[in-house]
Amino acid sequence: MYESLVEITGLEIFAAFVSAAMPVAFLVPFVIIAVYLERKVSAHMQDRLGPMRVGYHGLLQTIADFFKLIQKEDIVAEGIDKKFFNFAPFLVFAGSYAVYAALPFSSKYIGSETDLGIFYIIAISGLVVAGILMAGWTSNNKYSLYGAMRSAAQIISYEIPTALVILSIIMWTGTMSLATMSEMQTAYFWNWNILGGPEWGITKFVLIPFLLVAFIILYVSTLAEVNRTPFDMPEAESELVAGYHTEYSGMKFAMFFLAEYGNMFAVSAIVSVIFFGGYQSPFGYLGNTLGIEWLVPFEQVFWFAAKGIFFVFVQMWLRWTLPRVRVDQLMTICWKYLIPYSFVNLLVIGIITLL
Amino acid sequence: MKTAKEILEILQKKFPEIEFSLVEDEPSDQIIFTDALKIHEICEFLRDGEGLKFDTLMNLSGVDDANGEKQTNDDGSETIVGGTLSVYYNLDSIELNHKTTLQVSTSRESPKVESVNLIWRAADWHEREAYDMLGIKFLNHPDLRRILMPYDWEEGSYPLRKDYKDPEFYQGMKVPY
Amino acid sequence: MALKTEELVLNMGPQHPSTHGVLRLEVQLEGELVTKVTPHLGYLHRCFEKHAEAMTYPQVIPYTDRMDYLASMYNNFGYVIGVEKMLGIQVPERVEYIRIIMGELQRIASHMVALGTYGLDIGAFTPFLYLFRDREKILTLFEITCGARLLYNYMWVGGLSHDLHPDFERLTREFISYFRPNIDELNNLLTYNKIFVERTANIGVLPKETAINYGITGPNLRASGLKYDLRRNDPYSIYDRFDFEIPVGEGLVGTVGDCWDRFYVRVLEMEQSLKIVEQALNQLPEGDINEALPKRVKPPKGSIYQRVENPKGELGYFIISDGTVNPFRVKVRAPSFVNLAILNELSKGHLVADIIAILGSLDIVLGEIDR
Amino acid sequence: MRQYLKNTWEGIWTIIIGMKITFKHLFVPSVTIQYPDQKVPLPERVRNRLYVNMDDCIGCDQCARACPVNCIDIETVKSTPGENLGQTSNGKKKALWVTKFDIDIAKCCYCQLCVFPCPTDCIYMTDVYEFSEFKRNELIYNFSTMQPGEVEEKKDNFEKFQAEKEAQKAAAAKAKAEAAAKAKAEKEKDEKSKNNNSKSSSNDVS
Amino acid sequence: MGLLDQEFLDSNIVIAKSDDLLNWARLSSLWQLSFGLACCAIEMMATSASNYDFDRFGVMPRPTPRQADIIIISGTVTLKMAIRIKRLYEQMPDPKYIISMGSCANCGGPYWEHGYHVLKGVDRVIPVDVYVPGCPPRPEALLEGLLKLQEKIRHETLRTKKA
Repeated sequence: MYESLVEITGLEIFAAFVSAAMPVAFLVPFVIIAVYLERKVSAHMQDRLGPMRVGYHGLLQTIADFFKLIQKEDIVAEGIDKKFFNFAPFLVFAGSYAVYAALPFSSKYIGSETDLGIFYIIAISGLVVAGILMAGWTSNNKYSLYGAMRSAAQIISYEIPTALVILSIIMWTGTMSLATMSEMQTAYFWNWNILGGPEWGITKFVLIPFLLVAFIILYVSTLAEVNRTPFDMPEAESELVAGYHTEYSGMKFAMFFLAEYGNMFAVSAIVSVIFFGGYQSPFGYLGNTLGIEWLVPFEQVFWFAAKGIFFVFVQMWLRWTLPRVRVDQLMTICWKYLIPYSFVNLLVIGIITLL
Repeated sequence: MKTAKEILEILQKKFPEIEFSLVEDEPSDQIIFTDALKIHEICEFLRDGEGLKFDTLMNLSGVDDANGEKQTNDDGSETIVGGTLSVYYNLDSIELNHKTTLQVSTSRESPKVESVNLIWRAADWHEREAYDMLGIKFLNHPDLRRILMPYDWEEGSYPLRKDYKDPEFYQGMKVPY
Repeated sequence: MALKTEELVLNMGPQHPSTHGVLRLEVQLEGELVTKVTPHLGYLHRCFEKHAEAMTYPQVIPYTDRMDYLASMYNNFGYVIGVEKMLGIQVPERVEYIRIIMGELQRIASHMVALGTYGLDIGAFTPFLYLFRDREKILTLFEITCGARLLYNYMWVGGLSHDLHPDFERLTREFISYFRPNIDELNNLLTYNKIFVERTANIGVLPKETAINYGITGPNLRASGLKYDLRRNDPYSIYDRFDFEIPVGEGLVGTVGDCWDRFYVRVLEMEQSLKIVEQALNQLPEGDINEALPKRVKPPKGSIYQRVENPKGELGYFIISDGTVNPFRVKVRAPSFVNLAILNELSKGHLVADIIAILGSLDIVLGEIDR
Repeated sequence: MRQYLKNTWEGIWTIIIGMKITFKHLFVPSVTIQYPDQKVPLPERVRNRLYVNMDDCIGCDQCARACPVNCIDIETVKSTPGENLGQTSNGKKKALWVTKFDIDIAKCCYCQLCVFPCPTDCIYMTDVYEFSEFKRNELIYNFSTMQPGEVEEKKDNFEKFQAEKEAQKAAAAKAKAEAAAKAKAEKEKDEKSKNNNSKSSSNDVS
Repeated sequence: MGLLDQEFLDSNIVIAKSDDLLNWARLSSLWQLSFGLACCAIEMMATSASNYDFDRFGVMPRPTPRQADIIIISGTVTLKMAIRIKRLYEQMPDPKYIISMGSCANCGGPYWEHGYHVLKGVDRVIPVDVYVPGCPPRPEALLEGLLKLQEKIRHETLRTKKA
């Protein structure tokens, strides 16, 4: 996208801006829909109805929430370190938004087509930790501090199994670029990594159970990284009031909200890119069969969003089903269960790939 | 199963120097009346004594007997001078499945009763409540503070006494309707 | 060398999502480990005992409703049988049966709230809503009978305010057959869930002896393995006519007397209550409910301690009468008040998150603690 | 090791069971009552806002005495004999002007204790529950149908009547006293005469 | 800086329209401080549970006062608690609303006469927008109170400051 824009306009800065702003056009509507979806999904799982009275079946609910949030008074209490307090939500949002730069929305559009895409994502999501810690520390509130500390510990620990699983996949596919990885699993669902990848042979079938394990580990640990139930320690309502954003009101709180939902989609997208073919359609492209070339990228965006939203839905589903784990159990799950499993998995996948 | 009379006899045999008496009021259960400053040892015996085994304190209630002299103040309110405050202990034995009631009385002006907190931990909050509501001081209680009313509630103002009068304001909030 | 850590005091409540009302806990922490919990009560002290002294005997009943507002029927129950004993009234059979049906339905409703909010404390939102959905059905039963949803003023000294609604029996049977499978669903969704088990098993273990010494009663005591239930051990009303079991904690997934046991005993008790309701409905005699209503409630001089098995534990009324129409003193032995006192003992050495789990498993109601 | 694998398996399995249940509920029709658009009929015994049918009220004050929270405030004025207050629907004769019948609904605890003692069934609980207000004072309901002027009039009437009665009484008392004095006087006279008579009689005898 | 900190002296079509939009947003997204006091809190919970479902109106419980718009005083306010309630109210960002639910919060309810430790009406410490009578009010009554409050918000305007 960036290159083609440069070619067309000849303005590098303009091209950079446009390609950087593109995900916003996706992110904001996504968050609005996702928040609505979350409330509706939870409601229907609980035999309720969810928002009903704002617009048709409450469709405008999130928009009303947004307009309300911008009207709210912005409270900065005494004893708060103002500079960092105000800066933290932006940092958190920046951290979650930066991930979108490396996500391949379609074969034609990727914010920054770097060869180290997945490595970049792991690295940049650390920014969120800094933001959360900043928010918790400057709030001058014990609950915020606890939330932030927990959150930081949690995110950092869960990067390890994530990284290990990703490592095993990288080892097997031989690429760190998300675009290339999506490209490899082209067109039909039996080419997806979860089903052994595009190469036919015995290894494809031998690998499937291990890839399934890898998928579960990756999904669980990304779940923990975005602080969703059962790992929503930092915001555990029943213990820590609202965790690190206890002291935030109005728009700054909305930023956290935006970042949270942005993150949810980002990790779902990563999971779908690594295991479920990213933007690739499971049943071939309508554009190709009909001979309409320009339709293909749009189809790809559709599939990419659909897969992402499906995994977001699973996240919600888990949230409204499960209780919350305790903070030490969270660490136990990570260090005692996920990491050993992912190590073994890494070894096995490595050996099979070698053979 | 032991009746109050039997328990009374055991107690009298064990503590000949302490006075006991039996309060018999229809329709109630019989109540053993005893000395407020000896209640600790009596209760200890009741808990451990053979054939008694009162292993739990069901209830401890402070009561303002309002049997003093009633004086009418200038503003029409009443104050009670003299008389007694009582404490009732409802004991239960889970092991032997019997129960009994003790009563002690103390003077209204300087109410002092021995604490049974060390015998039954259940007494802790009950005693604090009796202190809070009636101002009965429990000797040897480790943590005798107000429990239900605010800690900074007016000193010497105990709501469940029959001559209690509302303060006009508490921290700037009007108390009466 | 041991690391020197600074002690941190965390103040939970009175406005805190999971203190079940307006309880304030002062928690002393070392890192995330709890060293001491000091509950501060009285944020809902509504002066019940003072009101009782100013009212006539029947007028006290609406106030007893408001103590343990999750089990109003049972609060009425304890108070009225206490006063009836003082007056020496024998109520008609039908009244006894209706009281037991109401009391047991109330026990189920109260346990539903206890289990639901416990799930909420642990972080599971959905079981809470399922249980509230079913509780609504019980409230409907109460509502068609006496017209109120939460605070009933249904049991009167010597009788009841209304007879059963003609539809009551049918609807209750429908409810029983509807609710039985839902208990299994609750178990599958929450009770046996691995995360839930991990959160609650071996947490806040309450040994039997400590429980007795602290005066703990009700499901909390039974979860520690002691088969003690006033409906059996000191039968009041007509409980000796029914066949039901007393569930005790067995430590299925952890130690006897842990949070999970306290939770599970309540689940089992709901089943037993359903059984009692069914039996009572089958035996329900006809008759006039207002036969024994006294014209004037004026008990003779004396005192009485009447205790009943409230859903939370032993609810005792110590009533002193001076021979007038107003009670001289009504002291309430509130089960939650006594049960809460153990919190400090149970939560030492646990994590902050465990305090929530322990507090929730004790099933306290602030209206009753503060009165 | 076995425990380790068992834990893993249990964790995954129970989560799957839970997810199955919630997924099933996704398709169960919801139980929600969509309140402003859809209202469930309330049972007939329902206890909500109090209502007083003033046509039937005889001002006997029994409800106010039964009320545990004293939220009913009744003031009555006795009627004078000439006035006709009508009858209640169950045939009781009214004798009091109910000049004030206020219920502070904000204080009411909906216990229904006031309803039972009423001899004419004029106070009862309705099924109206939608009566929230922006101002606290609007929750005090005045049921008395009498206008303030009328109240004054009745009061005056009664006072006048009272005064008249007093006067009559006084007069009667006076009359009585007079009569008594008269009687006494007469008695004395009688006695005197008797004495005289007796004297005379004795005289007679002697 | 909240948007509503500004006042406008004259009214024109822009302000009128934005009034409508902002009022609509405010009234449709009243986030509630999840906080219960006494018996009424149980009915409040029943209102947010499946059968009545507060979420239909966009009411979402928030555990922290900083993110809440509405506080439902659900139950008896004691003197001890009144201080905390005042502080909670002060911690909430403007615009904020209060529903006083039930007799006790309205005026002390059944405890008005002998309640030595009960605040006789929460309006003695914080300004109340809507009084919902009942002891406890039915869930429908609370919803009706919420609708009344929405009606009140609908007629607010940027030109005058909120009381």
